[in-house]
Amino acid sequence: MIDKRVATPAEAVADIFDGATVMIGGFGEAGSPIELIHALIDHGARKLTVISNNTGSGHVGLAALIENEQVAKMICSFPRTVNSTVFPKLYRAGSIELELVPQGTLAERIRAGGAGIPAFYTPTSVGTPLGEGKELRRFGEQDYVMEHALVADFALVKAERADRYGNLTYHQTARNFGPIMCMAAKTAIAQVGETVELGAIDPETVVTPGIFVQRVVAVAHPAFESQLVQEGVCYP
Amino acid sequence: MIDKRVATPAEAVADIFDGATVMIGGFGEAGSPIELIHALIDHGARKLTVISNNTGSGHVGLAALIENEQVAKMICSFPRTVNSTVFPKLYRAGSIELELVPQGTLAERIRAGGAGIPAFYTPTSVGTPLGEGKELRRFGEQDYVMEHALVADFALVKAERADRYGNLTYHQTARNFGPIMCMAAKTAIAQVGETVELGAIDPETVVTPGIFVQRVVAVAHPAFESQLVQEGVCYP
Amino acid sequence: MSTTKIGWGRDAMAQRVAADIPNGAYVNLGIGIPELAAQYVPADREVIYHTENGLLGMGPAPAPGCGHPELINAGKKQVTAIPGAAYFHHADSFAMIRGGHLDISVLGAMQVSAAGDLANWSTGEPDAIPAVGGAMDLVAGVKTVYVITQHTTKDGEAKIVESCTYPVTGRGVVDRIYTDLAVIDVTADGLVVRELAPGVDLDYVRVRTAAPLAAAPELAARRAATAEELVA
Amino acid sequence: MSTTKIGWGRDAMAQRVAADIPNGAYVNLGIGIPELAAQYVPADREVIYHTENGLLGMGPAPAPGCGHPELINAGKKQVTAIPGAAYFHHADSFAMIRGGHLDISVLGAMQVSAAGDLANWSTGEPDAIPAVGGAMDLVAGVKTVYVITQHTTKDGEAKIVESCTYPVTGRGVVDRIYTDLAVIDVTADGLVVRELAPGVDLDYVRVRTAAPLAAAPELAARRAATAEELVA
Repeated sequence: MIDKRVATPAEAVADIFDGATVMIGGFGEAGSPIELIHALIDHGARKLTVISNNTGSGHVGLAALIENEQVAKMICSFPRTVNSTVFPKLYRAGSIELELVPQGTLAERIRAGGAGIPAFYTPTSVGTPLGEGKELRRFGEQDYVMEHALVADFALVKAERADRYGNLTYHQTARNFGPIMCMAAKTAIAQVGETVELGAIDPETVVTPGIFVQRVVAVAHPAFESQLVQEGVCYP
Repeated sequence: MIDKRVATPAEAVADIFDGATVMIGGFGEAGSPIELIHALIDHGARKLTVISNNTGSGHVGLAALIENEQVAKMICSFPRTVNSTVFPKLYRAGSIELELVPQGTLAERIRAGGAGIPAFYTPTSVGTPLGEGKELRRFGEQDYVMEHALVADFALVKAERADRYGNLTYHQTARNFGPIMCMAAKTAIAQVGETVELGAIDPETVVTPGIFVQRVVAVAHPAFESQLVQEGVCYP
Repeated sequence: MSTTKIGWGRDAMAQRVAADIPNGAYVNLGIGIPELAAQYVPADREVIYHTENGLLGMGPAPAPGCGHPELINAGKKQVTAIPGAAYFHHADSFAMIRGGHLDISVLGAMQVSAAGDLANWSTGEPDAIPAVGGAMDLVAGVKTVYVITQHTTKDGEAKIVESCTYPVTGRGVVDRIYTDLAVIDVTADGLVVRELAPGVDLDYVRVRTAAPLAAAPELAARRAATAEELVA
Repeated sequence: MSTTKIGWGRDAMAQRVAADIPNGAYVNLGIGIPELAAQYVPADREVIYHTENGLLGMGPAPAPGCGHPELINAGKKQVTAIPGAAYFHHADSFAMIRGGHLDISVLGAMQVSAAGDLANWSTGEPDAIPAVGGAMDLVAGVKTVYVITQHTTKDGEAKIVESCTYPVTGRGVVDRIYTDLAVIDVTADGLVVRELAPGVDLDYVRVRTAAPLAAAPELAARRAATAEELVA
């Protein structure tokens, strides 16, 4: 019997180790797996490299993980957002490393990691500071830079629905980085609004096939970052 | 108003020109756009480079297009199949060129073409005759070959359902190369079982977003290659 | 914003760029003035908006209280999805951008150079938190890149320059610049003024521009037509 | 097939490989004998079958008249989809393969070398129509590669060789070989016989093998256990 469901977020993240690379889904608050992140804060693993598009807002979710000094390095495209104060402060203090990656390059590097492609060429960032130091190569009449795949030990993502095989569907623009991060991580952990019986998800509409998912945990009423920030919540 | 629907397969393929590169969907008969291929035979464009996983069977569809001497070059992974006699004969006679590509590399090259990635590295074919002459490069502890993107002037694919924006869904394993070929072609033409109103396709379940599709033509009762072969049909 | 200001206001600038978005176009609108363009596209044109966080067929903001925090645009504001929309993941979304499938990207700018270089992501100051988002992908991949920007900074410094002093987003990527004073094409022969805002003449623009500006032959004729078309 | 033949038959070979497929494995079975393995996986194990033409959760052949020409496997035969299945396109399907997400690939062989090189796609003869399909991707990407093959050709020539004479599919890719005579591991120290078919001894296998074969220490013990487990 295959059953990827685990009982709690705490159990789902229990083996994340110090120094692990962790991909965290979400674009702003959409798709941010807050309950898994809070479980990781409770768990306490440190010196993490986190790959996520943003750096969170307020003092909850990803921002709280950073504030709790569990993150040694961020790989992201946009570390500034409204109500984002935690990362800027630590970054200016020199206590967190930043690898800034154009958003499409970030997505493609993650997808490449999941697809067994070690490196590829892209026109993005050619001639800019973010292209400096990268191998430049001409194909046809255009220059491209070489970019390397990104892989991770763990991925934490938020999805809508899962079955025990780990098949996932997502909700609207909360899909964003979820499917490719599941592909690129050794252990992909999805928090989902509900788990359903095998066969309840039409095989034509599965977005992430279960082969890319190792653990599923139901969080029936997930919190939203903006609401927590508005309420002034600080985690833990 | 955006309306990508055209009335007939003939109209859909009318501007395919001599010497064009044409991607044709399908894995065996599943997803093979027979009616579009037959329209291309009627149309008569020649010296085509065709990118398709197989070379068809019997004397209908892709095999008939080849038999009609419209194809100068095939790029495919598996030119032999049951009831496949047309391609082998022409190939042995030296009257058609073949570029043999491992199936996963073929798929990835097409996807790269659609995604603006000019080249990438893959472990597939390293140390084999199909890797010979290709640029070899080591990443980590493994060797990889560099592969180039494939793009096309046209793609002919078979899908299940479309709306006037060109959003597509597919049927079971007929999906195969359809979505990536639509991405990689300047003009992607889909024959579909039915066209539906905008909004009738749940935006969560769209497989090929309309931006990748230029023309849609309804073929309510498409023929199946195996059935035509069994009936001894020769096209035209 | 200010009624006494010379030249086009924010809405008129958005309206001007909207006039150049044809029927059937797939368009990505950046945060700020670019976003305003959607509401000014003539009603007889059907345009499909892409937001890089995974939606094609983005509609306007929802009615108050009707939005959802998981249906947002790239600026993280709540939006709606039109009938015929599609959701997809980030790699597919940027395949649309990088693969040249989008017709038009409308972006803001800190500086644009005579060669069409764009700087819009970083001041390059040592204490700045660098943040690039999807800007570099958009300028590298989208077929046509339009920039909307005030012609000068708040301090009156030229934003259209010989060569960008800020870190660039891409080189030779801008096709057309819409400012509060003029519409300027980036051509192989340099910058060419195509239109002037009502009450603005070429010298006025030149003084506020740190790069050579040629005048399009049809400048006068266009200007008259534009003034008529645009509702002040 | 033949009851007088020495060694395992096709079904026993398939049964033997099936015994090595653990619960929860994601498995791709090649055309021919490999396909037979699915029916011999013990009932208390849940295994998910991948077919590279875009289906995870492939089930058995449909009842006569119940299949559909658009639900097929990589051998172009009609199949079914189990509850919990998923369809996907070819780039995603080979991302599963190349990205190392599949646990086991079971393939046929023309030749396997002492170093684990596999040749199974072309005779290399001048008039052959070369056809590779997904074989090179599978051996390059899947975590564990099992080969099932007759120990020798119909003419009695060794298929397990020092070095492949046919064009290879991949180098150093095979983990274990299941033949009608033996189960052989490919190790850093060369080929190691782990099990022998009933009534077959090591010398019998060595004579039919064109590469050095070591014997695993536990060979005798294993052989007894296997003979008991397997239904003849």
